Amino acid sequence: MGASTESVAFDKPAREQAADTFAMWIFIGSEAMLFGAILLVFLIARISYGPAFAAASHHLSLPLGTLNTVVLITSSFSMALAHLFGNRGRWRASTWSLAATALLGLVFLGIKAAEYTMEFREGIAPVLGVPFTYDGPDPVHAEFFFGLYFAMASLHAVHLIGGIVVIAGMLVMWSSATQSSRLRRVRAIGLYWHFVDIVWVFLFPILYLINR
Amino acid sequence: MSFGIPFTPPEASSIAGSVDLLFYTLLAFTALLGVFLTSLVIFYAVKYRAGSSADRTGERARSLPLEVTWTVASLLIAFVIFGWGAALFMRREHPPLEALEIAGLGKQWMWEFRHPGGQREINELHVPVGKAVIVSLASQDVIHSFFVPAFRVKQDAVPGRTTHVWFIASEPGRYRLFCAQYCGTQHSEMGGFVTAMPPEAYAAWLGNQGQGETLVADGEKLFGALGCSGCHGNSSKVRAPDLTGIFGRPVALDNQQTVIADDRYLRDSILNPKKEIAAGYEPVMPSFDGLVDEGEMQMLLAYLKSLSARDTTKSEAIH
Amino acid sequence: MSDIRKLTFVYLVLLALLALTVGSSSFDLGGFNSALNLVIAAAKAAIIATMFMQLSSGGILPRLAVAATGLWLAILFGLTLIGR
Amino acid sequence: MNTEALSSSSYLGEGAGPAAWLLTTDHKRVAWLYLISLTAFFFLGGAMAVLMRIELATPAGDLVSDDVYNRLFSLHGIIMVWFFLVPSIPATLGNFLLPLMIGARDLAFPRLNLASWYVFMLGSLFALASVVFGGVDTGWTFYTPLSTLYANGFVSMAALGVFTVGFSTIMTGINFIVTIHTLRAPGLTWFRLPIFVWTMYATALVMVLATPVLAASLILIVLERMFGIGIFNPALGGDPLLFQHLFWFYSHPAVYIMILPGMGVVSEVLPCFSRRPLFGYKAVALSSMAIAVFGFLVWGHHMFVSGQSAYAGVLFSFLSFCVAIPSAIKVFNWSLTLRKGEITFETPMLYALFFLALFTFGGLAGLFLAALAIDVHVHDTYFVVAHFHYIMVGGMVTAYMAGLHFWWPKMTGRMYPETWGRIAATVTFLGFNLTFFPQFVLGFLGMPRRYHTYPPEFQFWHILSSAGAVVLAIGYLMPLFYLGWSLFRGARAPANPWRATGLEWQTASPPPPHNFDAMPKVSRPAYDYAMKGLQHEKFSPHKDEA
Ligand code: HEA
Ligand code: HEA
Ligand code: HEC
Ligand code: CUA
Ligand SMILES: [Cu+2]
Repeated sequence: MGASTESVAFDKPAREQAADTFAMWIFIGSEAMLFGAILLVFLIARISYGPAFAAASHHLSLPLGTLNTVVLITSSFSMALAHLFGNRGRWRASTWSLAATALLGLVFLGIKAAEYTMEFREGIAPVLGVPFTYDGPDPVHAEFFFGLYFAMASLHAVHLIGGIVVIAGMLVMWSSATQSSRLRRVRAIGLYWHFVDIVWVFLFPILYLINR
Repeated sequence: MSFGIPFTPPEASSIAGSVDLLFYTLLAFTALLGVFLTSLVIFYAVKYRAGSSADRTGERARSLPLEVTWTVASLLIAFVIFGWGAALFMRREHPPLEALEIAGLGKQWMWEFRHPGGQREINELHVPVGKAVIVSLASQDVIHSFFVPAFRVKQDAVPGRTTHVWFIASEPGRYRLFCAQYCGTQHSEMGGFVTAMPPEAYAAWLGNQGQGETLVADGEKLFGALGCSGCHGNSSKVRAPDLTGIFGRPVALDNQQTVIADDRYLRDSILNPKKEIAAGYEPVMPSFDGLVDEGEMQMLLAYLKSLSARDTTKSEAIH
Repeated sequence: MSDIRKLTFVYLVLLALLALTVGSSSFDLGGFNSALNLVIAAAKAAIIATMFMQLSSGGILPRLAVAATGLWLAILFGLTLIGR
Repeated sequence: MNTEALSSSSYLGEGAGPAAWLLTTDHKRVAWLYLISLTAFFFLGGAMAVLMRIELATPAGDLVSDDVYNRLFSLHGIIMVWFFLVPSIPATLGNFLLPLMIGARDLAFPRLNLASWYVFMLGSLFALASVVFGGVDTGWTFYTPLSTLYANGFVSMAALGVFTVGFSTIMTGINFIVTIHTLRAPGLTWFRLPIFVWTMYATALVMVLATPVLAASLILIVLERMFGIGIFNPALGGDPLLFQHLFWFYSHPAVYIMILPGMGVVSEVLPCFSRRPLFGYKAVALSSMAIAVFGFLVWGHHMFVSGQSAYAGVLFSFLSFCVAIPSAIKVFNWSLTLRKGEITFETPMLYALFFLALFTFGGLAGLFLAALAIDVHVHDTYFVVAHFHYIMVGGMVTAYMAGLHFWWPKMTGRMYPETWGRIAATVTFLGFNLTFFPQFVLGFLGMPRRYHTYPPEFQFWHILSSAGAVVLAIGYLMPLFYLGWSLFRGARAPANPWRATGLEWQTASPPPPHNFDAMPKVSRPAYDYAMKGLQHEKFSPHKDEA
């Protein structure tokens, strides 16, 4: 039996690799349905309450949102590099790229937290017991917008946290893993990370850029 | 013969007969097909049981002509049933022009009805036989469903919108009214009776109910009390559209679109006026969301409808 | 190291597209703002999928998964919007 | 007493003790973990059903209060659908058989497989824990705004439990799809696959693409309850019907998760006991895929009177009739498989024949529901309850019993007692019809579902139904006992007791840890029952060819 397959089911590492990739893509498809359903809810609300949503959208911080998009795209870039270096056997470079990816993920979360705090101060965050204060037009539907914004951004953040935890776990067990299993893991987490990036690529214009 | 055991529900509305005809036809078809398939399987099971001397030569693992035949046959039959059911269903969309409109309000856990003359009933509904009745349904809280088995009608009452159901009772009698959509603890107690009575008896019954304010009159009062007339009235300083004849009329919106002013539009105009702005006006109308409850909404809608010229376009606007 | 250069180029293209979306939002194009935003987002997603996630060289199976997802999302959106 | 230790060459002998089972990654052992937990859930849900039926024997609400009754049917539905029927055949028989049937050593991701069971247990026990606090009273459908604003039960807990179980379903689905694509034995082309594998593939597809939408709708419910976001609340701008769209986008395809595997089992059993190839193999295989795909287009038929646009109703009705065609094709093909066979009537065959009858009747009742004008009358009545129990209990549970008896020798290495099996199958069939046929009449009469009390004129039919439930309970309790008995005392099973053609029968009963001593090669179509030599139990059709 091939020493380098992780599952007893496979003989050849190449086949196992193809299976891994395929599985990740199916998982991503599944996740896309999850986000898709919530986007659909947003879309319908947006069709019904366009002006209120546009006005509310202006209360989000465009500079911070843009900055965060840059951070996330950069993290995807460094994730792609980690994979590339791993493929070449340059494990030091790969490790650093991975660490950078996770770090950029943390930066993203930090900025997001700053945004949340600002919004909380403004009184538009749907936190238990805190009254909603908003001076724009149609506060009822603006509140709806902020609710959906927090739901979608937080769901995305939860995915990001998951990714960071997995990368951290990988790095902790890095030295004990064989090269082929390292590569296998980098490939899998890479696909996931890029997908989470793609989600944000859609969320950003949808939430921040309504009729600016 | 049936020993008091019911097998079929009473047929007491103009459509009950046609729905039953479809039901019984489909029943006959499925029973025939079911019996045929069952007998076929039993026949094979007996004839080809292990050890029997039946002839087994010439067996085949597939037969394209046969497979195509049953596929096409099933499709055709399916289309016929579909078409029949859909045609009957679309009648729901086209109530007769001359109809009596009763407001029905579902709340946990009772039905409240108001006749055009203002008479109120709880868990009882009196209707005349032979005259079309439209029940416009709203809900105060969760989704309920207006269900009269003897009439073969059912319609959910959904919070936040107005739905309609119509029927013509054909037999005088007392029929069960149910709430068919699960709505919480006392869902099974939410119901009562619909009493169908000859028109004269209905008129007499109405008379005996005491002359309450009509729905329209209540609506008119609200129209004043809520300040609507302050803007929409003749002497107003704010420039707001004249609402005479609004119901069923096409309205030009400021985004170049045109919509028919149906129940949905009126409701949205009151609760969410920013959504569709009438062309040529400033979006200054405040939202009355939270200020009018479902019952009051029904009064306002009744009043706005009463401002219509005559009921000519009504049937298109209702659905 | 042409691969690294390729990835860097892709990265810069993504940033340029981001600048384009943000920039375009300061002009009032009527309903086209949203359309443009979505087109750019789709372009970014496609670039990430093909270049970073190597969808184009991963064999037929991953593409099958993506195609299926696209079809099913279309069903979800299409029939729900019709049903309302 | 012949309880000598099973030879260590069997997967059962590979280390005993709780740890060896709870940490196993062998798909055959994971299948057992699922089998045991699912059996417990089935009887739990069944016990609730029996309580409801006793309550409904009289029109008044005398046994339990309305609140308790509502909690009973809600939990009955939740348990039976998500904690029993959705995972039933895929996670037990599917887990056990899929690798065996395609000649693989295990599923593609053995650890993911074990993880799916833990996630399943975590979610289901979490949801059940809500009972301790007071239960849920929303029905299994969680309709808004009842579930978000008015229900006083522990809705968030139950919803999160179901949400978690959904992940386990997705894990299983991914594992199956990848396994079928990448691990088929040499020579095992797509059109040589047993139909059971095809149906597992179709089921997995639905699991992967539909479950996340359920997850989304449950998340939204929890958010609305906890943070007051008005997603489904019209007063805050939300739309209660939107929830129904999302819910049924999942739940209609999910009913095919709950029937396709049963169709797969029956497609194995009928040819085997008729000694005939499956009639129209390709049509049956492809119609499974057609059901999986077209099943996603019809969800609006649950909402004909909900206030969705009438034209959408017409469209959804039309598509519902279209999705019935592949099922029709299957029914005809199964029936014709019997023709010119050498039929014997062992327990699995009896169950399979009962499946055929009950599924057909339940499916035909589906045609009534899909016909718009009729559905207006029978929607949310016992007609619907009868329809889905005919398919889910009469169809799927019966198929599950067929499969369990069919592969019991393979799974345990023991035979079950044949006479008891036949008696149980017959009792179930009779009890089933007595329970659920009267509900068709009740529904047509207008008896609404989810009613704790009801008008007295309906009582006659309710009494029949309640009496049937008792018979049915006996029918299901019998296998519990004799199968349990046979685990220890049953006669030893040979490798291929039914002289069947599938690859799973070419290895020992019970199979060795990695399934096959020598990796099989396949050179024949499935169900090649005309093959010479199959009459002998030792014969193995795939080994003699190079
Ligand atoms: C395993 C589960 C399962 C399956 C397989 C099905 C299969 C079908 N179902 Fe059912 N259904 C449910 C489970 C299932 N259903 C549940 C749980 C509910 C209620 C949920 C709730 O509200 O709680 C429900 C509710 C439900 C409704 C909504 C009723 C209402 O609430 O008002 C409708 C309406 O169209 C419907 C239709 C159908 C149809 C057309 C099929 C078809 O796929 C059936 C196809 C099969 C056949 C047709 C039989 C074989 C064919 C022949 C013998 C040939 C003849 C055929 C032709 C001429 C076409 N179902
Ligand atoms: C998916 C699978 C499934 C299965 C297998 C069943 C099985 C059964 N169901 Fe259920 N049912 C549903 C799914 C299922 N049901 C769903 C989804 C609903 C809708 C819920 C809702 O409205 O939200 C429903 C609703 C429902 C109702 C309607 C309630 C109402 O609307 O008011 C009724 C009423 O008769 C009923 C009865 C039964 C019966 C008698 C069985 C029998 O087949 C059960 C047989 C099993 C047994 C009888 C177990 C035997 C064991 C014992 C009795 C021993 C007890 C053991 C211990 C205490 C350890 N079910
Ligand atoms: C502050 C002034 C004001 C008040 C108070 C007011 N409205 Fe209006 N209303 C308007 C204006 C201005 C418009 C046109 C712009 C728009 O469509 O929003 C309008 C539009 C409408 C329309 C849509 C008419 C059309 O031609 O499209 C309806 C219906 C309506 N109002 C009903 C009401 C009712 C009922 C009330 C009281 C409960 C009310 N309004 C209170 C100013 C007012
Ligand atoms: Cu109101 Cu049920
Ligand atoms: Cu359905």
